[in-house]
Amino acid sequence: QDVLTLYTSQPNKDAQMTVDAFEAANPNIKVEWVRDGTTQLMTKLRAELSSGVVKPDVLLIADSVTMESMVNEGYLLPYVSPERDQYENSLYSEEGYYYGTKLITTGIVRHKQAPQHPTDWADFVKPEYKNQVSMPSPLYSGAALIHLATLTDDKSLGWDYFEQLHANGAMAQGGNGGVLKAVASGTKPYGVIVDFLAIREAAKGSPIEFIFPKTGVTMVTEPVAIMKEAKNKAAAKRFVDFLLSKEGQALVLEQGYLPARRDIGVPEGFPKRENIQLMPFDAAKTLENSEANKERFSKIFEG
Amino acid sequence: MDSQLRWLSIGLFVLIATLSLLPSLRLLVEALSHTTFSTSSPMAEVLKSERTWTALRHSFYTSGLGTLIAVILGCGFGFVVTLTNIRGRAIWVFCFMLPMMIPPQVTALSWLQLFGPASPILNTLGIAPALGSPQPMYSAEGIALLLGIQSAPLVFLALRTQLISLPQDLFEAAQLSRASQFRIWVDIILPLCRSAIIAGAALAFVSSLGNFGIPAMLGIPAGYIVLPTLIYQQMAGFGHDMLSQVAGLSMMIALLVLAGMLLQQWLQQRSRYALLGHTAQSLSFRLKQWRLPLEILLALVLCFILVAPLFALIVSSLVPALGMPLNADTLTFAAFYEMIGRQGVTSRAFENSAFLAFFSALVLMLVSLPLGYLLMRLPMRTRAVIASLIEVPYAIPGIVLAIAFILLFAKPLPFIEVSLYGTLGIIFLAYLSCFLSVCLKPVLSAMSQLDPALEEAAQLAGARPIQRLIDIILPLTAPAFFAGGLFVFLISINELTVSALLWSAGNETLGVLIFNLDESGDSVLASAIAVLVVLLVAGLMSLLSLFAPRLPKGVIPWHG
Amino acid sequence: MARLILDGVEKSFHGAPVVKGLNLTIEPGEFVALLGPSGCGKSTILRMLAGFENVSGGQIIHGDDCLSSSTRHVPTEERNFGMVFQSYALWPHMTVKENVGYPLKVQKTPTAERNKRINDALDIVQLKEYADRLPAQLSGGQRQRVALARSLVTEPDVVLFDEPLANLDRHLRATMEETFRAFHKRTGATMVYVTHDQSEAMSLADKIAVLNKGQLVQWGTPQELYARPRNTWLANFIGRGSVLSVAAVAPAQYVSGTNLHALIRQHSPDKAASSVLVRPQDIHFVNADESALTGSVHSCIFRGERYDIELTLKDGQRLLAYSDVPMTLGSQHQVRLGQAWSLESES
Amino acid sequence: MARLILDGVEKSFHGAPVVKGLNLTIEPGEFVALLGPSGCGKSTILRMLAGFENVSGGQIIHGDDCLSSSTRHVPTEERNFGMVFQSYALWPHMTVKENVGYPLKVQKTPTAERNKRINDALDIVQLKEYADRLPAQLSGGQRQRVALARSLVTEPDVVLFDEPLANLDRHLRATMEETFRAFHKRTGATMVYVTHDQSEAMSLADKIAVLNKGQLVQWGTPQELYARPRNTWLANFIGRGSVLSVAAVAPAQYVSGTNLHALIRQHSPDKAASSVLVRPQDIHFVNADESALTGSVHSCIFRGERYDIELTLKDGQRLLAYSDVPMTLGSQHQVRLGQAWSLESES
Ligand SMILES: Nc1ncnc2c1ncn2[C@@H]1O[C@H](COP(=O)(O)OP(=O)(O)OP(=O)(O)O)[C@@H](O)[C@H]1O
Ligand SMILES: Nc1ncnc2c1ncn2[C@@H]1O[C@H](COP(=O)(O)OP(=O)(O)OP(=O)(O)O)[C@@H](O)[C@H]1O
Ligand SMILES: [Mg+2]
Ligand SMILES: [Mg+2]
Repeated sequence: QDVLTLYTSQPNKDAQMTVDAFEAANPNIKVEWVRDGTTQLMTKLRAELSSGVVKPDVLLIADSVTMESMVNEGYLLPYVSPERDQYENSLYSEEGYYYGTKLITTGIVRHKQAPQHPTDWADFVKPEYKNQVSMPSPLYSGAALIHLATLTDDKSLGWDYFEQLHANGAMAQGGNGGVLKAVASGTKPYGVIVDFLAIREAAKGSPIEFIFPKTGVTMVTEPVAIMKEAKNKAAAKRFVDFLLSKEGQALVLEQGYLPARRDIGVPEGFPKRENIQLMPFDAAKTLENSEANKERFSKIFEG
Repeated sequence: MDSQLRWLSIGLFVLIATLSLLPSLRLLVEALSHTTFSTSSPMAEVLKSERTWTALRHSFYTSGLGTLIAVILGCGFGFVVTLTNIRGRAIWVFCFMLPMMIPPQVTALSWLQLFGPASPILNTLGIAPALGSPQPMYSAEGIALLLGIQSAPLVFLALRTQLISLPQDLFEAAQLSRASQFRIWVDIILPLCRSAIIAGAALAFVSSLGNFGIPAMLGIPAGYIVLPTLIYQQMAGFGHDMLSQVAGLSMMIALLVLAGMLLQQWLQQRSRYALLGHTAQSLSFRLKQWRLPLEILLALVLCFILVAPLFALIVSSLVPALGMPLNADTLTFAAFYEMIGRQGVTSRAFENSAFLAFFSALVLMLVSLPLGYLLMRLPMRTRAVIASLIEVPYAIPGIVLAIAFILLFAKPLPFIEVSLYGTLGIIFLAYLSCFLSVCLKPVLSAMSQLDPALEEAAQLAGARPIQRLIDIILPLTAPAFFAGGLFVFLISINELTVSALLWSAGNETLGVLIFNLDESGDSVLASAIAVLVVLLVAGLMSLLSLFAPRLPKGVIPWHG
Repeated sequence: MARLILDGVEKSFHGAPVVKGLNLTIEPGEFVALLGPSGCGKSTILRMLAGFENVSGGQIIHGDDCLSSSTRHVPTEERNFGMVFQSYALWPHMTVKENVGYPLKVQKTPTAERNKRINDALDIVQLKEYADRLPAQLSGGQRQRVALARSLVTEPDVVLFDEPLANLDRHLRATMEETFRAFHKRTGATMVYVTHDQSEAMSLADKIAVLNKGQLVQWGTPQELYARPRNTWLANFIGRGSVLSVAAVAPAQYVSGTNLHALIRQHSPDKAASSVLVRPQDIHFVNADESALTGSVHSCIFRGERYDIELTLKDGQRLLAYSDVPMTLGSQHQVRLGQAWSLESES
Repeated sequence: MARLILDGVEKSFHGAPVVKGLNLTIEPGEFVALLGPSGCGKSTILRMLAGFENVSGGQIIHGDDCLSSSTRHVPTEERNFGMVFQSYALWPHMTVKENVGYPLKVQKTPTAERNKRINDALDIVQLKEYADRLPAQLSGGQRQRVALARSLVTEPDVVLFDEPLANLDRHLRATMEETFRAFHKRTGATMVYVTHDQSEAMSLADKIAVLNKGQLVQWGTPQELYARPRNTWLANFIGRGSVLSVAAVAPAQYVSGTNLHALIRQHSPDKAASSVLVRPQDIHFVNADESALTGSVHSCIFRGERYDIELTLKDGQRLLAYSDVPMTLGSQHQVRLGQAWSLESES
């Protein structure tokens, strides 16, 4: 039996589901998987690589910027999947180093009892929101960094927006989980958060709701990639194909995420696909500017 | 030198070298790895960056203040509970040990809720702050407060071991001098306990330095960076020399530790005196009219540090989703069913963590006895150096220590070709490395106060070093020794940051389980597990009480 | 200054009685010694007086105040007592000077005055050069002297000494005894002194209480105790001497030498008998003489100024005598007894 | 059994010398006492013998082995020495029985044998009923006895006693002295005994070393020391007596009574003088007599069997005498001196 090693930052349950489905479809492959937060996982991976060991065959990790940096350092194996035609080309790397598997968008969340009803990013700099907004910090979260890069690239928002946010007392949390807690517990009634966290909790009964801003949401794509030194490249390719296949994408839908593939629907609680406005974003450029962006952000928020 | 002693020394030297020195050295190598003489090497970047120095300053401030709070809390509690005729002593002690088990995030959150705009209590009283009003907890002082509460039990236990061995006649002599009770505390008890308090404070300081959870929770929103959060920032970045930078930052922490240890040595140098005799009764103060007020004060403090967070934790484990109010309609045990009934990972994590915690405690207890004994025989200076080296792994953030272990053990071990990586073994080793100082500190401080004549008498009886250790030193320092083991157990049972990088499928720990659940939005499940952990630990602690009559006196802090 | 009364004081540890129904009235300013075998309860009595231990029964009264009873307990720091502990109880973190000066510091004595008194006290115990040492760096006797100095810097109403000179050599003891006398005269404090050295007790005390197994055996002046011990146990305990079994005689009286020899001759195991105490200085070696007693030397021990000679009489009883010259073991000698004191039989 | 040699042993603490160039040769099985004022280094010597302290100079040799020197140090547990500590050093976590039995346990003595020996030892020190107590529940003297019992259960080559009887009453002391003698006879061990009680030292020891400020002053049998002390310091230290300044006389010889009276009369402050030692038992009170000395009573202290009388002579010198009857202070009395010993002046 073949063994495939997967490093993923998917939540436990989802990862288990994915693996189970893949193993069911490929009974001769056994998947050993390691799950952790993106940061921890990347740190672990870097430490392993630094000591000259390549453990994983496949990575299924939060964002494309991270993947870009792996590409730059030559750790990834290009693979042209037959399924890629079904995807918009902004969702994968041209050479086939990585493929986005779902769309995790970042939007607005509010506590149901909060007085205001924000509809767009720009609302948060209004005086009614003073001291009441919470958001993930780009210094600690990759998704938030992409969010920052996207919004600062936007003509109407730009760095001014973040300066005003800070002046308006917006608070940067360590990650999306912190925002969720702050909003749900009412300590900060509004927040910036990834879609599925808020929508899932709301479905369970949490007193919050998710709002897709008018200007558009930013997004990460949880790309999948194969390590150059992978021991089991064949199985790894099968895995990539599986994730990108219709079957794999149906799984994504079932888990409550927006599938990357166009021809699959949207999960419950999401607006129609056409109504979700995606803001444009360039992974390579984001990577290039990441240090500068963080620097600037920390100047504003950490004084 | 006696041959037993020689072998003991060699063995322990090898042990310290592998456990403490090797990871630290590996990090140092990593920190310097890309060093060229240009200004752009990672280490230079770290040193050049203004933020490094800000974080260093902040770390020093929060840890220092946190230590102060821990000392005040731990000592206050220790004195009152150990020395006075307060009622229900066992229960107080028992409760005071538990805050260590509640994840600091929970404590912080529960306070934010208690004093925030949504506070049920304040709302009922009609004095809740307006929505969005600033939260004092999001500040350096807030961080320090929580750090202090977290490490107060460390000070408490270290102090307690000392207090129960103080001979009563020293206080009687002071009473005869007509010293008031207050003067007796200041002039006699405090100085006599100084060595233990310093040891406890050093532990609190070092553990605060390396703490990530609390500054992450309270410091990041306030834009207040400390070294561990700065390190985490580096990790979250995409830089290819991230490891070197992280290692470099950790070396800054190591530097802080060394500075702290120097201070500790300097302080302890002036407070090292063996107690003479040891045969007197141990002491106790009568409180009279102060007893009730004190009991109420203690209860209030416990409400804040234990009851409120525990209550919040329980509430959040009984609702279907985060943020829902708890009432008859929403009350559900679904989370518990889910975690106990369905997820095999839960029981595995419990097994793993219990195994790791138990054996780390056991092994470290076994090690710290001879190690402490040997250290006490070394010249002051050498001892200071070795003690600081042992301290480093505990002080650097767990995640960095884990990096060091990956760097060291990712490849199969040379010669035997066995790979520790991906097994529980590597987590176990990392725990040993990390918590050695935790176990050793109280033991060292207890040993320094032993009357040397007691060991000399055993020498005359013809007992060799190992036998003396077992027959004389061990029973006499047993409370310290068990306190050390208890620390290790309590800290490692829900340890997160080390195991976060080192775990692998099948080798989950409780900390990792809670963290993963929490991070993927299942905070209700996470709370349920946290509640189970507290229950487990409370259960184990009560179980230990059953053995108390068979153990040396004073070994189980919450007994008698 | 006030009278100190122990009224039926009892003490037990875990139910085992250690002090039993002790009645003592100590006049203000009296110097009292407690004598008794090891473990008889002397230290316990001092600890009750100082207030470290509760009484299990009875009461301790000082002047008009009840210090301890089953319902009342005045804490030590309100009693104004001083004490030298058998275990010294020096504070290991303070230098000799600080140890000695602590009671003064607590009483907020001005620094100049304080230093003077510390110096004086250290002078008395001959430890001036050791003022800045820690107790751990002192010899046993030096530690004891620090404890002594500490008890002498203040002026308590009652001073309790628990074997304060046990670790000092004879000359230092003599000096210390002098110091105690001077201190007593100067302050007029009531002193309670525990010692196992009878000659110390005899020379210092106005009155002596002899205890055995927690009970008072006799209470009187040193001369009374030495000359007229009540029973055989006390006769054996106080001073040196031999208790001889002789023919029946009224108790509590002196028996002259001639009568004594007669009583010894009349004594036989099957007749009623009495005990008499013969002090060794009343035994004189004589040349062969009809009426003298014959004994063989059982042991001969050098004691410096003289030899202790233990003689075995014909009927097997032992007799302690002094001699200026050594005597060979087993040799026969004749002795005459000068006088003896007849005892109550031990109750 | 082997000879124990201290060869130029030195010890200093932080540069301050405490024992200086000590030479002693102790024959196998000898019973040696160390005498000296408090703080003179006695305990330090024992601690060096036991191996707890390194020597700063010189060496300690036992038989053919060098135990301690600047380059060598045999650890205590390999020396087979026994010791009674001045501070007892009882293990607080062990009962009396366990404390006493520990040396046997270490030597893996079989349990039955062990219990027997523990019982015997406890019997000797009269602590059988206390076998299961913890040291904290004992009186001072009882603790000391436990320490004694512990040192007597095994059969070490050398036993070191550091004031082993300081806290015991006189009768217990006598019993213990007997025990030491018996133990010594039975085991033939070399014994080194530190005490401040001279009569104890004199009666127990074969040889006595008198120390002062870390230096050996005299080394000889008890009789030698008492009868022929070398210098004035020693004369003052050993035994009781008065050192008188008299007209010049050859040192180290006995001066008869008549000569002595002449020397006293000839003495005047501006002439060369010698010191002589007069023991109190050599002073006799006489009725008025031409040649007798006149003194006025300076102090009169009751000591049980007799009174210590201190007389002031006409030229202001003090003389210690014994009397069976008390004398009023200041009254004039005539005395004759029996003999005296002339001393070297103190170097
Ligand atoms: N650890 C130490 N550091 C410095 N000086 C010390 C130390 N131990 C002892 N001394 C000094 O050494 C001298 C000799 O001490 P030692 O204990 O041998 O005296 P000793 O003859 O036993 O006196 P005692 O009869 O009072 O017990 C003393 O003056 C003492 O102060
Ligand atoms: N804490 C205690 N628990 C039980 N028994 C005790 C305790 N303290 C003392 N004793 C016992 O009480 C008795 C009297 O003790 P105490 O210390 O008063 O004797 P002492 O007369 O001072 O004797 P010594 O001359 O030996 O010091 C002893 O038999 C002792 O064993
Ligand atoms: Mg006593
Ligand atoms: Mg001594």
